Amino acid sequence: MSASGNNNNKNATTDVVGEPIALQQESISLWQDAWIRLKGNKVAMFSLGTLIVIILASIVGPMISAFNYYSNDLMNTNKAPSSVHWFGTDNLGRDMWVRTWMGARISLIVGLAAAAIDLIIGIIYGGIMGYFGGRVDTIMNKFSEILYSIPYLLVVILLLVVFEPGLGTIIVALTVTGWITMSWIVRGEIMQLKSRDFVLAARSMGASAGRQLFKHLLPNALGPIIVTVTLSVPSAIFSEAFLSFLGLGVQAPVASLGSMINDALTGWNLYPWRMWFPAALICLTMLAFNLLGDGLRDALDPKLRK
Amino acid sequence: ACGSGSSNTGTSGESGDGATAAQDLHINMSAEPPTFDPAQAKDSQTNTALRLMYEGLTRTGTDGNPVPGVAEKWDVSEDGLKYTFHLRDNAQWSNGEPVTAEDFAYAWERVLSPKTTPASEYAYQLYYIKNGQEFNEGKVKDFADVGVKVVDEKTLEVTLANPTSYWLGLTSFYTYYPVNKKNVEANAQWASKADTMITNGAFNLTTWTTGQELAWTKNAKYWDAASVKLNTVTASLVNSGATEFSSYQSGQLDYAGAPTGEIPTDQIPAAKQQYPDQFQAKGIASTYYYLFNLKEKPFNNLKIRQAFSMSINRQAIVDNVTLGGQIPAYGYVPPGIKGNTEEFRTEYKDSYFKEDAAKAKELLAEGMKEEGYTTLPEITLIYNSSEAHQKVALAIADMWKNNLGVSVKTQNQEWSVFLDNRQSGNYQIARAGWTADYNDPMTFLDMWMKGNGNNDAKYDNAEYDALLKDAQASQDNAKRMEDMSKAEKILVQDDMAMMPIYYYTSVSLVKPNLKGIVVDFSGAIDFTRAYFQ
Amino acid sequence: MEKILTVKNLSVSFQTRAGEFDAVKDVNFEIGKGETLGIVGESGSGKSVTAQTIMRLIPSPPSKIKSGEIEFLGQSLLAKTDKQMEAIRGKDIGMIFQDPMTSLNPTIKVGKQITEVLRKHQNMSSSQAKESALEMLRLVGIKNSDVRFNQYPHQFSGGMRQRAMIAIALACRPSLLIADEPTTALDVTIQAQILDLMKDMQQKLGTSIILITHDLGVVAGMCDRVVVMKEGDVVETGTTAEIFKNPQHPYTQRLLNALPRLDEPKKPKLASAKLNLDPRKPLVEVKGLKQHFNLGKGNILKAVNDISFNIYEGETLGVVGESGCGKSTTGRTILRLYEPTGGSVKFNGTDIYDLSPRKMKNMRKDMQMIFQDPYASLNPRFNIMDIIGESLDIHGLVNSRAERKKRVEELLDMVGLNPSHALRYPHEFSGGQRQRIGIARALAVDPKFIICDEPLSALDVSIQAQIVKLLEELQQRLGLTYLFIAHDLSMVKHISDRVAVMYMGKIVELAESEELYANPLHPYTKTLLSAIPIPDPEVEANKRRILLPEEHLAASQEAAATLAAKDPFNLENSQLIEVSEGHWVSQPSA
Amino acid sequence: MVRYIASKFLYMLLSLFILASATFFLMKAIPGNPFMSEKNVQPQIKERLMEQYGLNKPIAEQYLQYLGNLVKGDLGISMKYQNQEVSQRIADTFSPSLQIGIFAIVISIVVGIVLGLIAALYHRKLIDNVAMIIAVLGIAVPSFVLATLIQYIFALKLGWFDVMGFNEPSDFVLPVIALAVQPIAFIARLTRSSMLEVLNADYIKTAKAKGLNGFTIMTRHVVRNGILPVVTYVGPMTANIVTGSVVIEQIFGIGGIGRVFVDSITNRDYTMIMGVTIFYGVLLMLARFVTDILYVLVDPRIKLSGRKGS
Ligand SMILES: Nc1ncnc2c1ncn2[C@@H]1O[C@H](COP(=O)(O)OP(=O)(O)OP(=O)(O)O)[C@@H](O)[C@H]1O
Ligand SMILES: Nc1ncnc2c1ncn2[C@@H]1O[C@H](COP(=O)(O)OP(=O)(O)OP(=O)(O)O)[C@@H](O)[C@H]1O
Ligand SMILES: [Mg+2]
Ligand SMILES: [Mg+2]
Repeated sequence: MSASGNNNNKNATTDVVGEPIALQQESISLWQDAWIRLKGNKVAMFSLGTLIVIILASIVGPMISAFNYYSNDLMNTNKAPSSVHWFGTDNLGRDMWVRTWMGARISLIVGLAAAAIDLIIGIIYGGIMGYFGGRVDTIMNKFSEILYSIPYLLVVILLLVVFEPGLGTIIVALTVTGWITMSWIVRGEIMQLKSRDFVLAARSMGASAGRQLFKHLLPNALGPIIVTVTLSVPSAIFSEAFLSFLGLGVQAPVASLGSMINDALTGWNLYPWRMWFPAALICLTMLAFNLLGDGLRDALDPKLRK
Repeated sequence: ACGSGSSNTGTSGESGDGATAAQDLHINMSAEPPTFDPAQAKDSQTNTALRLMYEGLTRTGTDGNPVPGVAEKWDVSEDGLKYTFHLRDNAQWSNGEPVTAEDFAYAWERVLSPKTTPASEYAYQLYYIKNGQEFNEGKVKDFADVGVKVVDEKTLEVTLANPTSYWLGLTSFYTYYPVNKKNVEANAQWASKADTMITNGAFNLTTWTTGQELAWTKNAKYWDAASVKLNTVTASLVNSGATEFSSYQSGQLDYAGAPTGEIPTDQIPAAKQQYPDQFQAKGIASTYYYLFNLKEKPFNNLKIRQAFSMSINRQAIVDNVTLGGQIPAYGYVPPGIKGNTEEFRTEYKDSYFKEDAAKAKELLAEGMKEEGYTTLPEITLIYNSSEAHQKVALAIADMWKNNLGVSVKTQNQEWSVFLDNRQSGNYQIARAGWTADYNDPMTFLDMWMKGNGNNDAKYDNAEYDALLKDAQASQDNAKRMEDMSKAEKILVQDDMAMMPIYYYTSVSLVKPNLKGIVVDFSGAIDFTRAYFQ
Repeated sequence: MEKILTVKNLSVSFQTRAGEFDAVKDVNFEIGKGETLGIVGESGSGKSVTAQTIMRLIPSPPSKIKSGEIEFLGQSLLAKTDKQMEAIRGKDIGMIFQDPMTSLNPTIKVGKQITEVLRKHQNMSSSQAKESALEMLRLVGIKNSDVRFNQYPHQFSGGMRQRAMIAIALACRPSLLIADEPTTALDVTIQAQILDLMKDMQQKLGTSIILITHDLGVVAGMCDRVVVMKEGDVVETGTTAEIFKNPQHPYTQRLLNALPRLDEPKKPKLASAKLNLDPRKPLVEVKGLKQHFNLGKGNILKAVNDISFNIYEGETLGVVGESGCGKSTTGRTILRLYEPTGGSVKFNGTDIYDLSPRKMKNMRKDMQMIFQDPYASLNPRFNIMDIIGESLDIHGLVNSRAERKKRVEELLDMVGLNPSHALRYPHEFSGGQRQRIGIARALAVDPKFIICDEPLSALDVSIQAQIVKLLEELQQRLGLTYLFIAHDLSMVKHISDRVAVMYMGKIVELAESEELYANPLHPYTKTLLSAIPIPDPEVEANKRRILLPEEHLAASQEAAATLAAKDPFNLENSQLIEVSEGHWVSQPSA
Repeated sequence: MVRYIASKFLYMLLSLFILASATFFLMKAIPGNPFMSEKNVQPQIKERLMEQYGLNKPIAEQYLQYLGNLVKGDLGISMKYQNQEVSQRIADTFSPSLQIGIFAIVISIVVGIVLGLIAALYHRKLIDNVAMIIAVLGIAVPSFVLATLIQYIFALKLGWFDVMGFNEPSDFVLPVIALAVQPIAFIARLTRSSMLEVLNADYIKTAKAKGLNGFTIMTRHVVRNGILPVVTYVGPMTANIVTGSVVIEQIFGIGGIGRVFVDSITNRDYTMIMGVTIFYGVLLMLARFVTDILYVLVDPRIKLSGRKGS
């Protein structure tokens, strides 16, 4: 042993000079490592920047305007963008600039909260189904299918009767069934991964089910999870508009991007600005989210190193 | 009734156009008619469909008055209680059998009979007939006791409970349509398939693609087939105003808009501008209003109600929000309803109150004092989910905020939930609308009587009730109108029991060469005599 | 001699987080037509990287070919486009990858994976290709090939997968075969068969072979010339005879000296008495263990078929046997990684199949496993610091991150890995390095019992020696018990106190290792022992192997049953009989 | 396998029973009844209707009666559409939705996977970015907006198609596009992300070493290993798409079943609600069942009824 061992040690010392980072880092988890790599991804960083700008604008945007989001101006309905109304006005003469940023605020809160809750429930539920399999899987799987099949509108109407409309209610309504898709995706991935040797290895070391799931299986299923969660944001945003219209969510005149698009749709060819501004904002936000998600996915894949 | 003597060939300015010569009408219905059984009908789509397929004793003429339908002529007794209808000999069913007095009697018995399954929701339309209500409620067991008598095959004698001036007009209404007795008795499902329906109107239903399309073809057996020019009528079943409008623009539809469809509010200015000669906004006997919950604070207080009603700008709403040429409403009975000699609304102006923001503010202050408020708590206004209602609600809430300084939360609700809340008094302010059932102010006013099933506001004023009871009993039309106008004044001016907003119009687009469409006072539409020029 | 491949001044580096890492430095060699070139060298010295670079399969980034030239039949491979390479790969140059487990597509039937290459390059119809692929499977010693043809890789044992890999590479009879550790997972009989096959092909077709291996016995038997690599450099080149007789470089000398040779006497094993161990106390009692795999359509594969044995405290029980006979499955089932079909396993007196998950977890601290396929057993998203540290976390053996780091680095150093590579991910290591990561992981928690499933197969002899020494040291110091699965019989003999010979899911012979090697009784054991390659070209050249009767090689499970007449192989009805003290042999009952 | 299917079938029946029960009570718990309208029905008539439809009986009795009929396979008669059998209405409206749906499904699977593969293959290259931007837009622009836009452009302005209707083959085009865009985008993104994982696997190296060309490697080796999330997604997607999208049907004037779902609830058409729910439940559970079977076909390492390890 001695000779080659020494050699290795010697190697270590020479390597040390060339490996400054390795020395600095105490120990890096996958996530820390991912963050470092994410920082090196220009597209992802640009997307992150865009998101931050959008969030800031949704806070600051309404403040720097002379208008508020609810006051009507019936003499100035459906006016095109101008120096007064930067994004034009809507069919009650309300200022679109203010409403767009207010709407972004609501939509982002709803979209992110719903996506986050879907993610958490979906991962845990789907993880348990996939990991344990057998009867646990059958029962939980059937439960999710039943829940998924119950007419959503009925559930919504029930919520409408039981709860006060508002942001909280809408998030509840969105997540009642929203997590199910995620759980199914996770279940499939876990089923595929769980017979891999590295999972057996973890088991042989005494890793608990939770540890196998959260440390070994899920990180290897992150790609589809990230895609699903980033794509659940827009669907939450548009469902919010629908549910608000039914009376469950934020009530007019409070705006959300989805409801603004809904409102603008019938007259979009006449008053395009009423649709394009909120729609463009949603698209931009979604692009940023997805590109950031892609960046994250890449960063979490050690094999994809530039 | 219909003046067009010339046949449909040759005279048209746009002659040679295949589509014109074809005389095929394309319309849209935003919902599939739930039934083709006159006894079950209750909505405007069914109304439109049944008008194509059936004919009652009378029809609504172009001037809005009843003209002979299946009944060639009729006699009315002195006391106005007994009507004797003489049916035309050539009136026949689509299978060639003659339409008989028995068919009418049978149809009406079906409507009224408590045994009919499902029960006819519009049975009350036949309560004018002697013992009609009693029979329907099961108090009178034998239909022979009801004032409908088949004198002979072609003579029908009807006895009313009270003399009713507008009753004759009701015989053109779908609940009064005849059904083919043999067919109905033979096949309980007769109305659920196109080919088992036997009808007596201008058109037969020939295609029925569930959820997709209905098509009618001209009924050659119809007694007045000569005045029917259209060969087919096709109705798509699209529930989207935007699509309906686009289809009209693309030429797929010849008629778009009310009463069977809708033109989106946002497109109305463009439609007006683009098709000035095709755009129509006809006033119809229908009122849009808000209900106050009279039983609870703060709207138990008259002054507060008045303040709310007086502080909005109805003209601005119809001009800038609803856009359909609606008429600001300061009363409850809409134009188009007959009065004594002229329209009720012409005889009795709806100047029950004036919009006045400053006055309203004062009234509010007084009212708040009376109720012991220093600031008015947030008010909730509920409406059923619809973009149009939402816009109106937002505009009005904003006006209240600006003019009265009160904050109003608007809240939309799913239709049944909304109705449930409204009927059970679970609201502060709620949207409502009312359309005439028959051409008399009573159709608007009796609902405010104590105990009426439609009195969602639970309005309760003895004087009001007395006046209406008087009017109901009276045979003197002038006095009736007088009573009813007094009652309306109490309802709107003295009690401000609800807040009228506007009188509806029926907004539609009609191809310039499409003529002969008849729209009655309530907005119901009759395409049977329509034709392409 | 006609040159078929020339590698000139090849340098390859990797981009790692820690900067550039030179894996191959200025390497030169050439190989002539019909020649076999052995590349031996330290684990991690750049052999696989060199091989993959020739095939242009090394992913770039992160790798970079910094300089050099690769000429194949006079054409520069580095200058070729991807399309041109497609025509060469598989057809002119065949490659056997080092990691047979991860190199087969898990979702495609093995047969299909072989026919695919035939159809691509030989233009065969699908039935022809199937014929040919079945023939290939037979040639590489996979019995029952028509069933195996329709199985998926995960249903294969480690050695079978490796043979499937070989079948793919040989299928098109390439003019150059690059074989990266082709026989690591194979038992000696099969290894011999494979090597014969390669030689045979070489003679018939003039194939040139680059044989990367750490098994100097193989080198001695196969290669014309040898290249010795160390840390990316070629340190010595020469004919096989020269290198073996007269090694120049100290590393080469060390390589040759480190070899335990079967024909050399074994060093006496140190008594474990001082640890107060009762050598007769069974630590692990396996009784009637069965593991049957359902292959679908009513086919049951009895991978482990009713075996019983004890492992005593402080001993090393070697398990040898034909590839696919159920060694790994036995190991995994003992650890309850597979739920057993039947039988019981007692560890320290407790039946582990009855334990609750919580108790099982605690139990697992004492029983560890080194997996046969190191790469697949490492979570690709963990760096090795976390991989090795994980079991420390699970069992709460360290209190701080610093302690954890220290412990991990210690372990890495113990297995001869550079501790400064702790933050690398598994794919950034060589085959042998990964194997050592697996060993380090198993050692991390100071277990009492380790199942070592081919722990040394990917290691060069010098490191093998180092690891063996480490394992022995630990055993003496801490009284560790090993179940040592290996195909390298010399190694097994060297390390084991007792040896069990498995054949077709059964134990056919079990004895003290000296006794077994000196006095094999079962015909299978005899065959096995005769096939061991000796790292001496002369000895190898004169050796005679005992071959199993052909029908036994081809025997399927069902066929085995029909072979009831041939007594020693009538496994279904045979029993282990103690013929002399501690020497058990399977004999037909009744 | 037969036993597996039989047990799955039993579970499905049980689930359907639970689904039907849950929906039944939920439906009864919300306000409203089938006879509500702006004009209130007279109390005695409403009473009579309730009686005729058995709605005035105790809920438990209604429930048992409903289950009884259900067991007999009788979904009942619509309470809104007079004299029309629920099953007939479902059958009538399902057909157009199914026709359009199948096209949309096939297109979205094919286009989605191809787009995803291309993006994965050219990871971080221009073509990847373009494909993904298209995909994200496909999701950020919801189908009702897209439908409106394409209807305006292609039907109204360019006049290539009818604005609405469902008569000619050309009437399929716009609705299918509107229906397919979102699934395409989703599938493309899912495909890309899991293919990236696969592309780095060792066995892809092996495939390359065999000299297979890029296309073969993609179709034979990559797709199958990375398709699992797509399979998962496609299962419920199929059930959703063939049961119609109410907005698409509204916009393009298609008499599909999507509208029946929504209308039944707004009308409180109790029998209809139950009918479509059970119909959908069966479809969804079948789709999920097929998904599970596909899992095993796609990846033989997956065991459905597999024993679990400790
Ligand atoms: N992707 C990578 N990133 C960084 N370093 C790598 C990568 N792949 C290989 N290496 C390093 O390159 C060196 C050479 O690796 P290679 O696989 O060629 O070794 P080898 O000679 O085949 O060893 P073994 O006998 O253990 O298989 C090793 O030190 C390894 O750590
Ligand atoms: N998951 C599985 N499904 C079906 N068959 C399997 C499975 N795992 C292993 N087998 C089969 O079980 C038998 C024993 O396999 P095992 O891996 O234990 O062999 P081994 O003795 O370790 O061989 P090697 O030396 O080649 O690694 C083989 O025939 C193999 O094909
Ligand atoms: Mg190697
Ligand atoms: Mg093995």
